[in-house]
Amino acid sequence: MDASDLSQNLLSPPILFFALGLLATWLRSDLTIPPAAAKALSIYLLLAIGFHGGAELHRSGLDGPVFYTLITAVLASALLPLLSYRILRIKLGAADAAGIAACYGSVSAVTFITAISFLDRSGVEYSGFMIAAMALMESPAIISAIILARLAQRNNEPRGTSVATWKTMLHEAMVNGAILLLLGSLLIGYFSGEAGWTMMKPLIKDPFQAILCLFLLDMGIVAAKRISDLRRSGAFLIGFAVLAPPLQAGLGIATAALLGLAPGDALLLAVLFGSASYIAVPAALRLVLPSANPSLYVPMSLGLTFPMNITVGIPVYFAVIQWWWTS
Amino acid sequence: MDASDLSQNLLSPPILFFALGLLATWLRSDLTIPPAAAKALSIYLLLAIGFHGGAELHRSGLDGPVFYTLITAVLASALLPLLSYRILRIKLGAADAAGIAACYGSVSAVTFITAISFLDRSGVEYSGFMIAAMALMESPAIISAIILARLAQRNNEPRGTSVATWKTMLHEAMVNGAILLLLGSLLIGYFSGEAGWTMMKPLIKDPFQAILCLFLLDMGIVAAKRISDLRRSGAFLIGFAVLAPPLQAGLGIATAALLGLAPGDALLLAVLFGSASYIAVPAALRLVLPSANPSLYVPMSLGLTFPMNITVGIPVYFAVIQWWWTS
Amino acid sequence: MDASDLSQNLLSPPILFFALGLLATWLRSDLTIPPAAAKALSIYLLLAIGFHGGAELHRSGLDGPVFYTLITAVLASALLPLLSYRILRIKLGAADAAGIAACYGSVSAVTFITAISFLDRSGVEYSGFMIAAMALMESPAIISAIILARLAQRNNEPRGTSVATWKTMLHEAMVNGAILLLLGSLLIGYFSGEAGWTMMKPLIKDPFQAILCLFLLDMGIVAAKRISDLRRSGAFLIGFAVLAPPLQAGLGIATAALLGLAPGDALLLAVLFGSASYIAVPAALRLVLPSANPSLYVPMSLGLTFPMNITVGIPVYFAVIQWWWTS
Amino acid sequence: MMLRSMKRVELVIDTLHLTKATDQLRDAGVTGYTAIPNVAGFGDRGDQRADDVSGVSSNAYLLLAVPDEELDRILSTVKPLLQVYGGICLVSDCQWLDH
Amino acid sequence: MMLRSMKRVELVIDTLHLTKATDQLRDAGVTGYTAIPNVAGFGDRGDQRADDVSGVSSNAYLLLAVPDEELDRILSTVKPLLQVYGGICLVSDCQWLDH
Amino acid sequence: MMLRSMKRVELVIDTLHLTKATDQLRDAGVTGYTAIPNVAGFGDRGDQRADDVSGVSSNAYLLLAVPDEELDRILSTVKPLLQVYGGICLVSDCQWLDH
Ligand SMILES: Nc1ncnc2c1ncn2[C@@H]1O[C@H](COP(=O)(O)O)[C@@H](O)[C@H]1O
Ligand SMILES: Nc1ncnc2c1ncn2[C@@H]1O[C@H](COP(=O)(O)O)[C@@H](O)[C@H]1O
Ligand SMILES: Nc1ncnc2c1ncn2[C@@H]1O[C@H](COP(=O)(O)O)[C@@H](O)[C@H]1O
Ligand code: NA
Ligand code: NA
Ligand code: NA
Repeated sequence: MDASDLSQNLLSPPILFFALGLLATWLRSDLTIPPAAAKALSIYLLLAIGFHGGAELHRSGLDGPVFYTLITAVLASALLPLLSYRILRIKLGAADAAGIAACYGSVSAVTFITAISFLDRSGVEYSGFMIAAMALMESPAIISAIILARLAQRNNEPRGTSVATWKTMLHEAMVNGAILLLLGSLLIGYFSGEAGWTMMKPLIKDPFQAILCLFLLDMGIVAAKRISDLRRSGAFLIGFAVLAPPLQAGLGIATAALLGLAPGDALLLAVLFGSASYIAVPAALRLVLPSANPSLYVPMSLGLTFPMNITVGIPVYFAVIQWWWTS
Repeated sequence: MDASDLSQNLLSPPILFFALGLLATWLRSDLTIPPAAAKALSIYLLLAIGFHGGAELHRSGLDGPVFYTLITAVLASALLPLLSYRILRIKLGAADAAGIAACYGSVSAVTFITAISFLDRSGVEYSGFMIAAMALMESPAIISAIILARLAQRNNEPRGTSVATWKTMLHEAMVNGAILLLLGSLLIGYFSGEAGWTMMKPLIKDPFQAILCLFLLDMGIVAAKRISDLRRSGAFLIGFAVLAPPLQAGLGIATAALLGLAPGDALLLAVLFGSASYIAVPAALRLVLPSANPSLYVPMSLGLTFPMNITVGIPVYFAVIQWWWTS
Repeated sequence: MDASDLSQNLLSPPILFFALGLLATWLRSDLTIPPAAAKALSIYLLLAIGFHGGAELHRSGLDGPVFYTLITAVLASALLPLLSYRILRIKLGAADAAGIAACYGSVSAVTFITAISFLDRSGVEYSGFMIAAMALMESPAIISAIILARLAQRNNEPRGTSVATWKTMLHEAMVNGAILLLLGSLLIGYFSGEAGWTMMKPLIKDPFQAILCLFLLDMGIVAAKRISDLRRSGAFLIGFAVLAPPLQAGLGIATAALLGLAPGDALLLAVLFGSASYIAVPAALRLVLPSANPSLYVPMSLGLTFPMNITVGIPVYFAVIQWWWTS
Repeated sequence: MMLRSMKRVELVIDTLHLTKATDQLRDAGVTGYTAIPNVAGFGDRGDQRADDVSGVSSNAYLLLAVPDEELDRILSTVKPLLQVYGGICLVSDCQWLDH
Repeated sequence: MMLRSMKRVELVIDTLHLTKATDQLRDAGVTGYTAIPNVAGFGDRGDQRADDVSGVSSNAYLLLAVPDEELDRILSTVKPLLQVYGGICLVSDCQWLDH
Repeated sequence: MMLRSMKRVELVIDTLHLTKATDQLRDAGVTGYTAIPNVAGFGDRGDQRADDVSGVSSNAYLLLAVPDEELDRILSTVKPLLQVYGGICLVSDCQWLDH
C-alpha cells in the first residue's frame, strides 16, 4: 500500500515536473519561468484554493467538527513555534531561532495543495473547511515567534532590531499579500455561493491540477538553487529541516485522531503541521524581524522541507493514517 | 427588483474581487499582480471580447438596427466631448479640459465587459454588434477632443504643445494597441467563422468571466491608489467624475429607446455612453496632447467613474431600462 | 484542393493573429505582449506539445516505423547543415555559415505546432512519435554545425572564438532550456500515462490551439521587427532563407515516402526538415559560437522562413503530399 | 587598460515616449544606448507607479555614453522632449573601456 | 545648455523595503526619485536571485538626484535603513539639465 | 557621514552571458554586484529589443562598486568577455556610504 502509493506519487505529473525543475538547475540549464509568470501562477493557486474552500464551506455549512478543527489549527500555529524555538536556541540567536520557528509553525500553501491533488488522484474525500484551517494557520506562528524574539531581546537589544512596533508587527502578519488573497478569496467563494462557483469553475477547478504542475516546475528550479545555499546552514539546521516536518506531521495526525477527522482531512492536517512557509512568512519576517537571516530559513523550508514533504512525506503520512484509522 | 439586482451585483465575484483589490491597497498590503501579468490579462480580455463580437456578427449578419446603432455610437463618441468640454472649460485650461472630455466621450472596455457579465448572470440577451459599437467608440472622442484643444490653442499657443501633427494625431487615435487589438480580433472572429469560434472557445469563452475577476482584482489594487491622487483634482472635477457618467448613461438609454434596442443592448449602450476610458485614451493623449495632465483624467476615470459604474451604475441603469421598456 | 487548403489556412485564427501582429508593427502601433508573458506562452506550448507527444507514445508504444523515423530525424538534423554550410560558405565566413546552417538543420517548434493545428483543422491523423522526432531534431544540427566551424577555424583561429570547449558545446546543445523542457515533458507525459493525461488535458489540450493564436500574435509583432533587420543581410541570404525551406521540405517529403509514413506524419516531417530554429539554436549559438552574428541568422529564420512556412509552406507541402501519396 | 573619458547621459522619460526619444537620438548620431522600460518614479508630475495597463504611469530609463564633443548636440535633442513630455536628464563623467 | 551640478545618490535595498524607504525619503524632502524593483544582486547577505514568489530575494534599485546641500539629510535618512535591512548606497557627482 | 571613495563599474552584456560574467567576477574577488536582466539597447551589433523568447536579443545591466586598487583586476576580467561577446564597460568615481 505505502510503497505503491509512494511510487504512484513519485510518478505523478506534479512531482515529475518538480523533479524536472530540480534537474534543470542541476544541469545548469537556462530553463527559467519568468518571475512575473511564477508570481501570477502563485496568485492563481491561492485565489483558486481559497475560492474553492469558500464554496465548499458554503455547501457544508459551519457545523460539526468544523469549529474545533479551526480553533485547533490556530492554536497549533501559535504553539508549535514555542517548541521549535526552544530547540533552535541551542545553536542560534533569538532572531534566527524565531524566524525559523515562525516558518515551521506556519504552513506551506503549495504543499497543502499538492496534498489535495494527491487525495484527488487517490479518490479520497476531504472537507472544504480544511482550506479555511490552512488560511487561519498562516499568521499566528509569525506573531508568537516574534513575541519570543521580543522577550529574548528585551534585555540585550542588538542595534536596530526593534524597528517593528507591535502595530506594524500585527499588520504585516495579517495583511501580507498571500494571506489576504487567500482569506479574501475564501470569503468571496463563500458569499458568492453556487452562482459564483459556476462562474469561476472553468478557471479555478478544471485546469487547477495542471497549473499546479507548471508552478511546481518553477518551484523545482528555484528550490534547487536554495539547496546549494544550505551549505552555509550547517548540520544542526539541516537536521532540523529534515526531522521537524515528520515529527510535527505526527503530532498533526494524533490531533486529527482526537478530533475524529476523516482520513483525507487527517492528511491535510498532518501536512499543515508538517509543512513550513517559504512565501508569506519570509516576506512578513523581512519586515517585522529583519535581524533574522533569510538565508537560513528560506533554504531550509524551500530547499529541504518542501521537496521532502511533497515527494515522500505526503504518501508516508497518508499510509500511517490509513494504518492508524483502520486499526 | 432594483435593490435585489443591486445587492446581487455587489455580491458577484467580479465586484467582490474588485473590492478585495481596493481593500488590499487601503490596508497597505503588499498584494500586487505583476504589471506584465495584468497587461497580459487585459490583452486576453480585449482579444476575447473582440473575437466574440466578431463571431456573433458572423452569425447575426449586419442587417436590421445594426448600422444605425454603429453610426450612432460613432457620432456619440465624437459629440459627447463637445458637451463635457464646454462644462470643463469653466475651471480648466483647454488641454486639460480636452483630455478629460476625450476620456468620457470614449469608452471603458472593462466596464463594458463587466456589464456583459452582469447580463450573462441575469440571463439577459445582448447582440454581438454592440461589441463592434464599443470598438468603434474608442477613437472618435480622442479626435474631436484634440480638435477642440487645437482651436483653443490656435491663438495662444503654450510652449511645446503643438508637437503632434494632424497625421500623428489620427495615427495614434487609430493604431493605439488596445484599439487595434480589439478591432483586429473582431475582424478575425468575423472572418474565421464557426470553425474559428470552435477553436477559440475553450480559451476565450469558458474561463472568460473568471479571468475578468482576476483582472478586476488588479483594477481594484490600482484604482485605490488613483483615488488617493484625487485629492489634487478638487471638488469640481470630483463632481464631474460622479455626475457625468449617470447623465451620459441616461442619454444612452434614451438613444437606445429611439433606436428600439432590446433591454440588454440598451444597457450596453448606456454603459458605453456613461463609461470613461483609462487605457486606450490616456495612452493616446500622452502622445498627441502631452500638455493635458494625466494626473487629472486618470484618477477621475479610473479612481471614481469606473468603480461607480461597475458597482452601482450597471444595476441602476438596468433597473431604469426595465422600468422604461416595460412601461 | 491546394487553393482551397491555402485560403482556408490563411483565414484560420492562428495565421490571422500572426498577420495582426505583423500589421501592428508595420503601423508602428504600441501593441506589445509583455516579454514575460510571451516567454510564459512559449513555455506552455513546449510543455503541452511535449507532454502530448509523450502521452501519445504511451498509447501507441514504440513499435513499427517509430524507430526508423526517430533515427532518420536525428540523422537529418545532423546532416542537413553539411549541405547548407557548403552553400553558405560561398559568401560567408565559417562562423556565420555554421550559425545559419545550425538554425536550418534544426527545427522550429512553433512551425511544427502550427502544422499540427493545420492537421487538426483538416481532420488528418498524425502520430505522437513525430513530436518525439521533433524533440530529437533540435540538438544534432547545433553540434555538427559547430564541428564544421571548428574545423574551418583550426588553422586560422580569430581572436577569442574558441571560448567554448567541447564539453560546454555539448552541454549547451543538450540542456538549452527549450530542449530540456520539451524532452522532459515528453518523458513525463510518457511515464504518467492515462492518469497524467486526464490531469493535464484541461490545460494542455482544450485551450491549446487558442493559446497558440496568442503566441502567434506576439510572433507577428516580433517577426515584423526582424524583417526590417533583413536589409543588412543582403540578397544572397534572403534568397537562402526563401529557397532552403521548400527544398529541405521536399527532401523531407521524399524521406517520408521512403519511410512509408502516413500523409499527416509526412507533413510533419516535411515541416521539421523545412523549418529553421529561432529559439533554442540561437540561444545555444550565442554561448558556443559567439563569433557567429545573430543579426544574420535570427532575421532569416524568424523574419522570413517562419512566416513563409506557416502561411504558404504548410498547405503547399501538404498538397504535394496528397498528390504524391494518392498517385 | 585603455580607458577613454566620455560623458555619461541618463534620461528618465515616459515609456510611451521612449521610441520617439531613441529615434531622435539616433538621428542626432548617437551610436549606442541602453534602455530600461517600465520603471517607477516620482517627480514634479507626481507618482509614476509603473502599475497600470495603459502604460501612462511608467517611466523608461535611458543610459548613453557619448564623446565629450557630442554632448551638446545630444542635450539639445533631449531638452525639447523634456519640456514637452516631462522627465529628467543627468550628465556625469565616465571612462569607456576600449575593447 | 543650463547644467546645474547636483549629487547622484544610488541605493540598492530589498524590494520589500522599497515603499518604506521612499516614504522616509519623501518625508526628508526628496522631490524626485526613480525606482527599479525586482533587481538581482550579490553582497554580504549572499545572493539576491530575484526569482522567488515571496519577493524576499529581490532588490530594488533607487536613483536620486539631490542638491548638494541636501545630501547629508538624505544620507542620514538612508543609513539606518541600510543598517537594519542591508543594502548599499553610492554617491557621485552629476549635472542636472534644466528644462 | 563616512564616505569611502570607490570605483563604479557598469557593464552591459547579453543576458545569456550574465551568469558567466558574474561567475568570473566572483572568481576575480568581487564582493558584490547588482544585476538588471532583460534590458534593451542599441550598439555596434545593432538593436537588442529584449522582446524575443530566445533571450538572444536582450541585454543585462551590471553595476559594481569596487575598491580603486581592484579596478584593474576587474577590467582585465571584463575585457575578454566584451571582446568575445560584445557589450560595453563604463568606469566612474563614486563614494560608498559605510554602514
Ligand atoms: N530628482 C530626481 N531624481 C531621480 N529621478 C527623478 C528626479 N526627478 C524626477 N525623476 C524621474 O523622472 C520622472 C519624471 O519626472 P517629472 O517629469 O518631474 O515628474 C519621475 O517619475 C522620476 O522617475
Ligand atoms: N559592491 C557592490 N556593488 C554593487 N552592488 C552591490 C555591492 N554590494 C552589494 N550590492 C547590492 O546590494 C544588495 C544588498 O547587499 P548586502 O546587504 O551587502 O547583501 C546586493 O544584493 C547587491 O544587489
Ligand atoms: N554608447 C553606448 N551607451 C550606452 N549603452 C551602450 C552604448 N553602446 C552599446 N551599449 C549597450 O551595449 C549593448 C551591446 O553593445 P554592442 O556590443 O556594441 O552592440 C547594446 O545593446 C547597448 O545596450
Ligand atoms: Na507547519
Ligand atoms: Na463614454
Ligand atoms: Na530544419
